[in-house]
Amino acid sequence: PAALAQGNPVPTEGGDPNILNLPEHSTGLGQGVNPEGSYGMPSKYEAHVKRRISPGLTQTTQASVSFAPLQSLFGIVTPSGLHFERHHQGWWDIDPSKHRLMINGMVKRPMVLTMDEIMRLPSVSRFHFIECGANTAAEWGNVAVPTVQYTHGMLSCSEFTGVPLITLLEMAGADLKNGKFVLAEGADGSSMTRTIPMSLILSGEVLVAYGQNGEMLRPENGYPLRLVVPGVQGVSWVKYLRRIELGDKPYATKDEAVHYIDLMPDGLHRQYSNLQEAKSVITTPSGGQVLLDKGFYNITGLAWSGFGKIKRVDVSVDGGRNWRTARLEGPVHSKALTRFNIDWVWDGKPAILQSRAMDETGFVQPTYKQLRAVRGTRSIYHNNAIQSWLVQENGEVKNVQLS
Amino acid sequence: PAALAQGNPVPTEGGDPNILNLPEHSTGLGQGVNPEGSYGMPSKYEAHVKRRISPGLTQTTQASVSFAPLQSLFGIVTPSGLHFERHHQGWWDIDPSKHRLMINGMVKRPMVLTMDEIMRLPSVSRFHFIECGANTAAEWGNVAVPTVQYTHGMLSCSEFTGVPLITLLEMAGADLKNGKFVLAEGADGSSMTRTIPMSLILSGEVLVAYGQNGEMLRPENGYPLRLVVPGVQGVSWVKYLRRIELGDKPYATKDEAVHYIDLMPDGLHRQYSNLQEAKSVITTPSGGQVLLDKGFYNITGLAWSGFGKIKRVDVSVDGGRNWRTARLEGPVHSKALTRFNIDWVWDGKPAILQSRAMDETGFVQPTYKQLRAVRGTRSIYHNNAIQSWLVQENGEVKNVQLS
Amino acid sequence: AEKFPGVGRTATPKEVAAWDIDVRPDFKGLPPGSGTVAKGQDIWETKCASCHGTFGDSNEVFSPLAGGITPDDIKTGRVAKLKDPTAGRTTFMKVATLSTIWDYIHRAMPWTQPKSLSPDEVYSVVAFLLNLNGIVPDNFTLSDKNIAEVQQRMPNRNGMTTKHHLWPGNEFGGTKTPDTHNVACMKDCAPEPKVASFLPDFARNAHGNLAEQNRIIGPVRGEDTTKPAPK
Amino acid sequence: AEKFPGVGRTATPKEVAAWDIDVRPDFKGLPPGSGTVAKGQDIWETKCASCHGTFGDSNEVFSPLAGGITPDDIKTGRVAKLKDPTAGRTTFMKVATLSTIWDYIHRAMPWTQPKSLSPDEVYSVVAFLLNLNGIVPDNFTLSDKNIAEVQQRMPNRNGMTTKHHLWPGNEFGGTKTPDTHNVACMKDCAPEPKVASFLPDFARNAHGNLAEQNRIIGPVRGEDTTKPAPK
Ligand code: HEC
Ligand code: HEC
Ligand SMILES: [Ca+2]
Ligand SMILES: [Ca+2]
Ligand SMILES: [Ca+2]
Ligand SMILES: [Ca+2]
Ligand SMILES: [Ca+2]
Ligand SMILES: [Ca+2]
Ligand SMILES: [Co+2]
Ligand SMILES: [Co+2]
Repeated sequence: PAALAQGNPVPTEGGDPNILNLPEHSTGLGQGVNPEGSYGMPSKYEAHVKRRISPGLTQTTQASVSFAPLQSLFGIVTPSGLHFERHHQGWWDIDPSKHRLMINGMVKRPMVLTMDEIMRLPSVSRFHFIECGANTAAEWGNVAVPTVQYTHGMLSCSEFTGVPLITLLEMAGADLKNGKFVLAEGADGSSMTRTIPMSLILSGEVLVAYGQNGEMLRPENGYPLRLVVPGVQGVSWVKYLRRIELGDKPYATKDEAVHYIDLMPDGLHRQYSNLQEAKSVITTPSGGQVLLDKGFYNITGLAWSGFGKIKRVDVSVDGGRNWRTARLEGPVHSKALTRFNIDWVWDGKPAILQSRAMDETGFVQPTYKQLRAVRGTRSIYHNNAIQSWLVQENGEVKNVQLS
Repeated sequence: PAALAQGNPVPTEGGDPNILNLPEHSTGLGQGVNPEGSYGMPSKYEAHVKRRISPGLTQTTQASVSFAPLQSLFGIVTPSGLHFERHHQGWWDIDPSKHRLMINGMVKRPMVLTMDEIMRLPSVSRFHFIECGANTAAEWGNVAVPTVQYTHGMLSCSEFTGVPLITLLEMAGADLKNGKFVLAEGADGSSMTRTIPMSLILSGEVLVAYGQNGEMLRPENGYPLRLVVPGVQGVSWVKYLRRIELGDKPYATKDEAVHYIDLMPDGLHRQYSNLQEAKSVITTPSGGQVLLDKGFYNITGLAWSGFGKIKRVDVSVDGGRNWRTARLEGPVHSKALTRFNIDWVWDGKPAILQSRAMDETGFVQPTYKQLRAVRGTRSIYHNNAIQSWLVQENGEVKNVQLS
Repeated sequence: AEKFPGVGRTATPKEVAAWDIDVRPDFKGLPPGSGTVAKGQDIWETKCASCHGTFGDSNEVFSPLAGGITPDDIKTGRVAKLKDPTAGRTTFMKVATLSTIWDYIHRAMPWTQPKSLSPDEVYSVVAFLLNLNGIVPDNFTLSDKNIAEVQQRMPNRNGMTTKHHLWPGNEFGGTKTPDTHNVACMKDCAPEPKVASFLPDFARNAHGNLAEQNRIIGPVRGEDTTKPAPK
Repeated sequence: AEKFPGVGRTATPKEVAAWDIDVRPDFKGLPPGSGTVAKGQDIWETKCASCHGTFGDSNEVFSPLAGGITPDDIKTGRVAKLKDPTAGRTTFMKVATLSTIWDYIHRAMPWTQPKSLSPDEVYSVVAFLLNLNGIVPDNFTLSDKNIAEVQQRMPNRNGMTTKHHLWPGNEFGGTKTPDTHNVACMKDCAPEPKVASFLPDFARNAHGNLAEQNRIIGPVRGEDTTKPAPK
């Protein structure tokens, strides 16, 4: 659009000064390898790519959230320095040599393990998404926030390394016949507790993890130990994990009896609603961005499902009337973010962009209309509706909902 | 071994004080979400996990290398802050809005693109390893360095996002019939140049990449643009990429005519030796580490091949007499690091640990004896021999070579 | 033979006692003890009211704990106000299980000094909160002996359902099918789209300048929300 | 129709000239010009010798550029000393293509001021280096006209082979099979292993304290190399 200059004008002096006048980095000696003890950081030109707090969302910073800048990320890995944060009683940098894990409850032999010991056990490394159950919560009723960082940014994906929880339960002689529920408990002030589904433990999917993207978990994400519960909302991925208890009944902890319960139109709350259903969002172009010009664009975004692998993602540029199937970056991992890309030539006219995920169960991401027809607009959690971005004639992209 | 105290002693006071006396993080309020503009960092307890310079290896820091701490990494992703560095004329933090890419040579229409334009094109995201051709060079003749950081640390693996180079060549109307070689050129002081194999360009594997592990490339790794040449030694992954030229003859650039050539016993040098053959290394336990105790350990390591996917990794604990097949973490990506794990109970006696990779072509990683029989000990590059770690009775692990 | 020799040891009873503090809906894990509404009020005023308000109704540090409950709710075990789309939702309007409140206050409150309350103090302050919400009388003493009876008066005790698709496994006998059944239609699927909701112009800059929330290069920029939208 | 409308533009001739500086082995890309050994020596002493030594033999900033070449090498085009396992390897012992030297000095040297030399200066300093290595006489003038002849005197011009397995594609007609043919034997594969090489005790701390190069937790620790190995 006229509003913005072209990024690559035809040069007036017979050439782009950025080419004709060699930059100092082509005519000088650069910096040396980083000195011992340094840890590499992003370019100074990337200062805009940061986690952000949504103004007015929470009253404290310790029971709060910072959102990942999805609009600026590539691929499926979330850099750990940009991983979304969600704390219920603040975060800590815990001395790992003093951290302990206890296994108790319906086990033959209650146990205590050090980090040294946990890290000696057979480990696995897997890519999984983590999404807060309250991701996209602000949008249940109406458009409330402008960008994908605020609409969908309680979402990240990492390679996690750890020990399958089932290994530890078996070590302790767990009564897997009568033990039907596991309590996971953190070591932070809230000593966060959640009831963990046994089926995911038995399948070997639930991990007691210490590694994230090749290094240890970050303090904000539970260093030195957290539970990884693939497909399940983030609150179950207990951070600073200190205890695992096997029991025969569910625990109804605060964050599964007062929060992370979904209010239905009839006034009933759904309890133990754990899984994140298939969902997707276009990250570029997305709300709050401006297209620089008419012409070709690569529409790109993320899809994920707590029920397994993403099978297909379709994209519409006309508000859901017509759809084309996007390219998925493979191999597609189960319960991990999946990047999709699709070609698009923007003609300068208004366009409404949508993406629609389908997972390996055949489930298709719903429209707002379909979702609200069952769940109303007050259930806070598990909003997986199709997102609409309106590209306006002036190039600006708006977060919109359709009737 | 007696040398080290047990990590988890039976408590004398009827309980571990780290359990009985609740730590302050269980009885206080933690820190708030990170303020706007911060970028998350590892725990302060992870200060030992750093890139390092090998003493005496290079005479300057700008034509030098820092090694990734493989002994402390998990999974396959190398955190970008720990990615190995290799510079020939120092590194720069280049203003991306002024960076340009030129395509010229045997093309109908020489072109200039801005970063904005490159980032509008259809992109792909793929996991690939990058290994310096000189990785493990110090060990061709004899054991020279103590740890896997120094023996194998010019190795990293990231998710790269970018545009297939073939897309750009086609845009420029490349003469793909007569154009047989591509020159890639950087914008740094050395304006690093390398001849890029056309077959990998035609296969769509070579990428003009801007993304690494979800964010932009790090300045040390070529921000804002570098070539990704999967399977090929790192020097071809030209950083600060400014130009692509299509030609009908190879270029014999300094780093393919004076260095990155392999001296054979007969005094001939192999030129244009680009691919990294199948290789693997055990990262834990590895040289310079000490086992804390007898008993169970998870032997873990990395395998990779420039020829495609890793098919299998075998591990020996008796210096290559007997082998067992390790577990591979899947899905296995082509030309990416592949993590392997295998169980081991250490009985306290000396043991020699080895790993042996096999790739999808059926090629099996060679012993030092086999490799030296063909290449001698002076070829510097492409040392992919099987690594031996001697676990001594005192628990210390030594880098050794066998006769 | 052990499967993982050398790894892990048996926890001692003292250790388990120190950490196994959870209290389940059937009150498994509840330590013996008791506390009165009056004592609870004292504790509340010293240790809780600064954040939650004298009547548990403050919205300053966290959403209100008390209010919104009618005597009829206590009878039916369903909080009627939860059907009112305009009503706020307090903690006691939602919670079905008293154990949850006891357990959480014991492990996590006061926020800045979690785990500092004795069991009797927790009984007291829970009694106070029950009283604030009209569930127990002013002179009530809550104890491990009568807590199960009080549970029978929890206003939203019948307000939970597990009839849904979102628990992996059969433990709660949820539903086998999802709530929604969209189909992957590809052509002429929907009528001409109409925008029904968007942010008003005055909120343009409410989340800060979006130009500074996007990379300085790339296929797009962030909107300069310090200025009106370009024509 | 364009495939990617709006993306990219045609490069101007001026732009291509500014960046297309590479010189190929067949001297495609070589700008016209010339330079004498004498002028090269002046440049060398002012701009190069501080790092590479007066005779190109310094090892202080980088490995030696000159030396190790015999008149016979210049005849045969193979540097004999490359067969000597005890000999060091200078740049001119290895390089087969003179274009490489011209191109590299032009684009990258002097190290702190790359691209500051004019073509004539590069011709001069290359002439000087050729003279240092006994390839051209003291009174030689190197130019775009005679450089191909000088190439015929490069001491290691026949010293390269592409008969190997490590170039993807057929452009160089490499070999189809790898150098080594290990087999994945599983049982009783090798004789009792004997350690043939390891670091001597005195080098224990040569790479710093390894205890500080490993995590403070985990299945292992780093060796405390400030102390002798434990018994
Ligand atoms: C310094 C502030 C502060 C003090 C003092 C405090 N609280 Fe809280 N309280 C909070 C915050 C913040 C939360 C929400 C925590 C979260 O997000 O998980 C909370 C949550 C709660 C909840 C759960 C409510 C819900 O709906 O999740 C209860 C019950 C509670 N507090 C009771 C108490 C009691 C009893 C005391 C005193 C003994 C107390 N609080 C003292 C700040 C405080
Ligand atoms: C400030 C130090 C410095 C100065 C001055 C300098 N060089 Fe260099 N030179 C180096 C370094 C360091 C390298 C190796 C760069 C690398 O690793 O890629 C090098 C590499 C070279 C090489 C390639 C050698 C090889 O084997 O790779 C040549 C040829 C060369 N220099 C010539 C020159 C000439 C001619 C000049 C002066 C016009 C010059 N140098 C000035 C430091 C210097
Ligand atoms: Ca959450
Ligand atoms: Ca390299
Ligand atoms: Ca032990
Ligand atoms: Ca318990
Ligand atoms: Ca353009
Ligand atoms: Ca050229
Ligand atoms: Co919450
Ligand atoms: Co080099």
